[in-house]
Amino acid sequence: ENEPLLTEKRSDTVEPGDALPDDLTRDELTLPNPEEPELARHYTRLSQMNWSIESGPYPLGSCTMKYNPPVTEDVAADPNAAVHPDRSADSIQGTVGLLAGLQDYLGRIGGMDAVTLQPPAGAAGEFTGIAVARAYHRANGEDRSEVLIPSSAHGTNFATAALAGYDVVELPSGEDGRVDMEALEAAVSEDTAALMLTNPNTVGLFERDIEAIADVVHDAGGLLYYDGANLNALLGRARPGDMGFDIMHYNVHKTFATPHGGGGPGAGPVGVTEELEPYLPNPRVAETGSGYELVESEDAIERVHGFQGNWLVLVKAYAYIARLGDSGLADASAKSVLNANYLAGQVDLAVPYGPFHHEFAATAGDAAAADVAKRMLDFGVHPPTTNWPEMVPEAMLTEPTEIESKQSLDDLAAAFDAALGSTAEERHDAPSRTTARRIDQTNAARDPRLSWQALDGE
Amino acid sequence: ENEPLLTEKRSDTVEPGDALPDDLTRDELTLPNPEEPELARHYTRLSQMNWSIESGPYPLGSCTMKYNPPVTEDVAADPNAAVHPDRSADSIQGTVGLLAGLQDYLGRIGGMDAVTLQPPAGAAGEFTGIAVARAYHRANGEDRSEVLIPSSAHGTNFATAALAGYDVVELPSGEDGRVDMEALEAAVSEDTAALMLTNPNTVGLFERDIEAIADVVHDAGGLLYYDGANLNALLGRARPGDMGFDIMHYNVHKTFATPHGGGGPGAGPVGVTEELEPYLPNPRVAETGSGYELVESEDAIERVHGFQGNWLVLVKAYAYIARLGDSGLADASAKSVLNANYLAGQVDLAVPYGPFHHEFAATAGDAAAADVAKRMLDFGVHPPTTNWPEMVPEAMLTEPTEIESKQSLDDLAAAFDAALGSTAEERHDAPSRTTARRIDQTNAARDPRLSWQALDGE
Amino acid sequence: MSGSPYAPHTDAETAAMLDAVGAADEAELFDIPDPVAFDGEFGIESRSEQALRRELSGLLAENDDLTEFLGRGHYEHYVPSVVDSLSKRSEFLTSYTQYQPEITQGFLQALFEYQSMLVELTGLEIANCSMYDAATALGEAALLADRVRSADGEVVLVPETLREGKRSVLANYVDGAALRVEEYPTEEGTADIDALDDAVGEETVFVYAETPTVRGCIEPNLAGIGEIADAAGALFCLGSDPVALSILEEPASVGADVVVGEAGVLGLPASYGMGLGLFACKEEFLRQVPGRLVGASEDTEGTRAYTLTLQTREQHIRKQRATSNICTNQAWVALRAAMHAAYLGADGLVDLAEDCVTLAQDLAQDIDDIVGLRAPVDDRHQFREFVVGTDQPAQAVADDLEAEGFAVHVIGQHRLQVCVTDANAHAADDLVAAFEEVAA
Amino acid sequence: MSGSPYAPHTDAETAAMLDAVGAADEAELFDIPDPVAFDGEFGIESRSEQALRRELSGLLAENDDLTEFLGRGHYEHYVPSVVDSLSKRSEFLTSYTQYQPEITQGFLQALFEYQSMLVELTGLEIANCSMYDAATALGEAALLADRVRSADGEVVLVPETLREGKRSVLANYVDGAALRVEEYPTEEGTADIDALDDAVGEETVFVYAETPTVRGCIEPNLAGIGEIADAAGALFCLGSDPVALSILEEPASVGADVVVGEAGVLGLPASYGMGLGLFACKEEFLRQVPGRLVGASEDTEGTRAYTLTLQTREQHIRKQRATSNICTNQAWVALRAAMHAAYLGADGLVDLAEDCVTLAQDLAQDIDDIVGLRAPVDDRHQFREFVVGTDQPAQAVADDLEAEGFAVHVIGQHRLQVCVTDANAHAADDLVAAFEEVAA
Repeated sequence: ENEPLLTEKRSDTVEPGDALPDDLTRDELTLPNPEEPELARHYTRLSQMNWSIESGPYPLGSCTMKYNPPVTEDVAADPNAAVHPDRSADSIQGTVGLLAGLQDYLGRIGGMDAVTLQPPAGAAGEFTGIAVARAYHRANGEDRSEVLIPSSAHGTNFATAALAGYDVVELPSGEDGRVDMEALEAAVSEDTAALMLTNPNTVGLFERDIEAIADVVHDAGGLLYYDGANLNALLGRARPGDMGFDIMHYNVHKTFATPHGGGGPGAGPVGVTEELEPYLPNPRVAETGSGYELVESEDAIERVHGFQGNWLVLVKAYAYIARLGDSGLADASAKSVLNANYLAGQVDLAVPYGPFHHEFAATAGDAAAADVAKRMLDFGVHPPTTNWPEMVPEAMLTEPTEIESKQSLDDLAAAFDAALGSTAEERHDAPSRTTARRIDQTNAARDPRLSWQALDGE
Repeated sequence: ENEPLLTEKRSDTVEPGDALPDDLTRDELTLPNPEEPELARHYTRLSQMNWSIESGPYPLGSCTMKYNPPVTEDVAADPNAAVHPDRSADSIQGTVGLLAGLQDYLGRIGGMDAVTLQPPAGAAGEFTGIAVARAYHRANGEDRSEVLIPSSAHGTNFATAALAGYDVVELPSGEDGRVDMEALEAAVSEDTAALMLTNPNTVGLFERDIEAIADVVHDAGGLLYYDGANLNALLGRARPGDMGFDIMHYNVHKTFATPHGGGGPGAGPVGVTEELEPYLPNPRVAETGSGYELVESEDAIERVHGFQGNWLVLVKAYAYIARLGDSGLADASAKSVLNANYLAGQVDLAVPYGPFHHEFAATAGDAAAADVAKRMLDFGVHPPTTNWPEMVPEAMLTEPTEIESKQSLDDLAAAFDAALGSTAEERHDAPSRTTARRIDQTNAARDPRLSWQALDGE
Repeated sequence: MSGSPYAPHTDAETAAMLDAVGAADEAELFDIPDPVAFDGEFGIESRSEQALRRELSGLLAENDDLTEFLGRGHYEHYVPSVVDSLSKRSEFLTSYTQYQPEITQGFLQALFEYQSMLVELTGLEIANCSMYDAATALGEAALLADRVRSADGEVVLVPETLREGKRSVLANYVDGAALRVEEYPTEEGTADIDALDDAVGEETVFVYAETPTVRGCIEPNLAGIGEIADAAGALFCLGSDPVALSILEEPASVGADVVVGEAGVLGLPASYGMGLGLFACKEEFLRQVPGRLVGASEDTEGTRAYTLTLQTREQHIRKQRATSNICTNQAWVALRAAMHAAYLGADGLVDLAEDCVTLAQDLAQDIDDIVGLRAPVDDRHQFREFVVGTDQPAQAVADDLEAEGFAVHVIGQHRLQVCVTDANAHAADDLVAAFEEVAA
Repeated sequence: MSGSPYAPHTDAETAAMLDAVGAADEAELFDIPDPVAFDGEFGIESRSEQALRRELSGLLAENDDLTEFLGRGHYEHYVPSVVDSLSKRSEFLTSYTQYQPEITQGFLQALFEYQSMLVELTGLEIANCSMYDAATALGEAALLADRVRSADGEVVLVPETLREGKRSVLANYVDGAALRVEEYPTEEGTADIDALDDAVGEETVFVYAETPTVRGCIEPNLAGIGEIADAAGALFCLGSDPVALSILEEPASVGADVVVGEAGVLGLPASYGMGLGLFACKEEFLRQVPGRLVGASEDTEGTRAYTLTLQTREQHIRKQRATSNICTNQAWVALRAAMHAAYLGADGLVDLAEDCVTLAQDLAQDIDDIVGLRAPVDDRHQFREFVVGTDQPAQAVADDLEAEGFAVHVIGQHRLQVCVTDANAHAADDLVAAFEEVAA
């Protein structure tokens, strides 16, 4: 049964009092006013209408939906973590010490020389990284205008390059699903500011030619940017810094399992080589003889967050990394790759590209991937990412992550196969066992009703 | 869909290592071994199959299911609250200070001179109180053998009296639903140790003759015991101590809204008059000039808990009382009585006895109360207590408490009426929209399977 | 805030509701004679949520921050975060007894699993949903003996070292049944078997022993105690806890008829003695078990489902003939204990239990190496804790340790007791250093 | 622990799975050329959960326990416990973007309600699900201006007092669009209207003003700023927050085209600058809005349902022609803000906002009464915070206050700034006493 909107329960209209003169104040304010027990019931009901990683498998490709250990919540809830960003570094050595520790950990994990923790999400990390590249080229007196991006890349890469003022040059994938070296060589020029690359790429393939790719880009004076979305596949097995990448971002809410309920918050720290360190945004944390301080660089790019980023997320990322350590991180990668390979072998779906790592892009073949996904909902699992990347027709990009057990993967495979084994009509009418049946997307966009005010009279 | 048992997921069998010689150790141990993500999913699913006060109305008569404010959880989670019971009082002045404060508050609320916080539940409070009465009579050289209890009383009263070694003398109710004075006078004798009374009684009626009742019992040398189950009806309006009660227990998990998930923990502090204070169990908390200390009485009864009772519950009770204060406590009672009266007027059910206070005992008439209750489940509410007290045929003892809004009560009334308006067959087949359909109680008792070990081979 | 923050009535709603019931105000609804009416002035001030939290965190901060090496019946093991986050889900935390099993399958199944784990740990067929704590479970066990033993005896035998809190609760419980508590001698912290044999007689209905004992000693001859009890027709009740039982002899295999103890060693942090009474027994006592029992059954569609069962034993049905007066129990704590046990699994529990042996052994050795101290005093295998002999007066040593930031038990003029688990093991070396400072 | 504690594989399962995929070990599944392979040695030690908590609580305890009177863009209001307990329910906390709306109606509805509350507070028709913080929302607003204004201008005008963090983020965001940030003068902490009028020209595409400003001053002439912007064909962007907007003039009524700001004043405790970017705008910009939008629709049974909509604006579909590169956002913080707002209700929000005025007024008065201090320095109504003039060097006064346990801002040689809300009001008298100690 549906839960009414808060405003359909009880609202109040009040006028401001006399703390301020009338000409500075609004006339009135109308908002819902549930008392606490009703508030609790409202959100409890809403929560029960929401899938989560604690509901069951959540194999959204490229999203790395891992179990979020509650211990990291407890660490972040420490009253001493609740400080204002304008505190002097001297008076919050715990906070800046933790940030210094996380910078250090991330540097080791990525093989990077320096890290900023400021970017509040992966896309913000991309923007930071490309802005660093821009500053680097400008400092060299170069006005490069292009960023190269494989067609299979995340949409954020393209949008980020555009946001930073670059023209996007899209690279077609080779037949093997990887970067086409010839196309790359043809595209690279003195206008190339950077190549943005995901590795393993978005169909899970390791770019085996990475050294050659780096050489091509570097030889043209460009920089190599690593999109950290798929880093969970490589922990302890390979490091972007060792592959020749100059800049990378980390999606700590993916790789390091910080909860990002409903779509965020995340954090997108950026690591760079020593050469690029001066361009990272101010301030950064540095260790001195007597403690930790905030330091600034004259050559730094402008900021990407009003303060120091998503602090509470960073605390949780630190806690996760420290909980796992070397062996835990390497095992996470190993099991995420094993799980993807095992699951792919259990489902009746073709997987055009391989060998893949932590995720695989299956094709639904004659079936509509989106419909298969809707039908999977009826079998009590969350479906994979559908219809992306476009190089795979009716793609079902599946990333089970390391947290699923063999039994869970077998159940998930059964859900895949049951959905595929359904008739096209059953799939088209799916889902039928969910809180809501299939939702009309077309009408939602054609007649946008984006607030309860817009529902008046319905 | 059902959730498998933990043991149906994964179990391990292990043997002890060599920390101890073999003759001191068991051969092996077999237990479920879900890893943390699976553990989280298991209990998340189980929780979603469980009604709670945050799910909706929970009008279980005599249970006082109130909203449990999360702020009291936060207070009790204070790391400083986590201390061992053998700490010296000097070193835990915070803990004993809080207990002293709660003793004081409870004394004021009940009109009692002294309070022990040791009893870990209401029934334990009853046992404490009756043991105090026993000690008092013994100290007076009297060997009284009977405890008088109205037939409408909670089962715990009878069981408690028996546990303390007393013969139970059951008092029939008068036609008006209250204590029958003539029956009382006939029953009282020099064997009377105590009369246990609930006020308002279990059909919500205030015992208007309470002063006369007290006189009759006291004149016979007996003591008057107050069962605090229904104290929520009287906060700020009347106090047991003022009515002539000598001993009372408080159900802090009811009246003071401490969560008692699944059936406990609660706490059942006991208040007594000055005369009886020496008999309260050791130790108690007392304020001295310089702080708080634990004190002992030579005449104290034996203990009712191995340590100091359910500390975490007591912290939450203190927090709840302090949050509400005088006006909040009085309002809680006022609204609980208003809600019961309003709801009774909205449902198509006869209520034989009145004027009632915080709860009313409606009769389902020709319908089976238990079946009406099962049918109510289909309308998304928790039904009332059924078939008790026995003085009302097909009783539906309903206690909405103060936390329900008018809208919520209207919805609840609609569920009552819809269930009553169903056919007998619909009621008999109910519920149909719940996690489980009607459960076979007879077979559960005839063929008890009380562990997963007992399910082997099923 | 002039009323309850948890009563949602607007003034308009209150007015409408009063109108519906035909009352001018709420006071009119109260049928209280004037002489016993109260004016509502408790003198308790209402605090805002924020002020409340500040006030109580300030009050609790008056507890000295000592590292506790305390046990003797209340033990702390590290409780993982996930137990907190799951057990505090409101569907669990704010529910009540499962009077309507069709909408409370979740808690019922969790309690069924809790019972099952105790069945595995004890080897006995029946475990109930919980008693209040180890002491009240012991009291209930003695009363069970009184009900099930045909013998005409009135003596309940316990070790002389039994913790006073338990002895006292037991005495209170058996008073009404006209039983009496007597003690049998101990030696090296465990039962003196010969003396026990002498103490047991025709009048004995119940023999209680613990392993580990209150001094942390593992009882070496449980089977012998069981035989003595059995020969006398007395019920043999064993006290232990789920961590210890993970490696110690299975109670069923040594003849225990009932197992009681503190199950809150799992799931509960240090909580000033709050507990969870473990109660398990042989199947033959099924109809005499105190407390709640969850059983498996089926619903009308034949699907497995759970329900409270055998309620005819209970007070709300059987009244004065009930097997106990217990009603509200420790169900939510049992849920936490089950979660904690499942988190650990068999291997985690066995590891934890073995740590309880080795940590105590190592710490005792370190303390024994200090001049002026001897540990363990008892010639037994120790579990979690042990007795320390001191040349200096024990109270003075303990006071000095407290000044150094440590709490230990004083149990005699020259006797301390020290408890070490995974919860405080990180500070064991610091404790040893403090002992070295103060013991000389 | 030798592997991840969150990878559930037993050795037997791992073996079976490897067998199924035809690999001898996991390493075989990695297609990584040797030259770029890594040996796995980060040098990061794995901690047990317990050790981790002890270590990090120890580390964070190195933060000095100061009572903060700090604001300037990051504000703390007391967040009720119920917001924590509800928002941390795992179904909310551990979910992700609602790609499958049929099983994520709960979060979608909560975000729809969040959007609706901002619509009410701003009077504008559209609010998105969140940006990262106030600064990035400002940057996005300037880029929206660039997209929707046909004018050929390249200047983005902001007050000279704008917090540096915001100015810098804005400059970063507009760099790629070849816009530049210029400042207009202020007077008494708010816009100098005449100077602003002079500063605005044909090249201006965007005028930004705040109320309250970073100095806590309530802008007295918002409508005038709106008119100046409008006359120049520039977009008028107002910066504020949901608490202030509860009583201040409705942005729509003063001509605001876009409202940005920090919505994390609700729902978030002090969190070292972590925020929640408020973004609302007129309906005419609907197809140019950055970020996620939840809309109402119907399912096949005609029941109202919610879904992410107008996704063709977004990066995962529109790529380099998207309205923003944002993907992961602050949805869970928005959930908390919505919960907090609903908890307060209109009356609670208005009360809180009025407290922000009167608390600041009273504290400024008390400080002004101290010899050597003047407050507020600006001749404006203040909200939450105000500037203090000091005879002594401001840094020295602040250092002395820190020694007394208080943190305030130093914003000039003889200028401090002080922020007071419900979260620290209980300590305001103590702060005044400390000022008296140190200001002389």
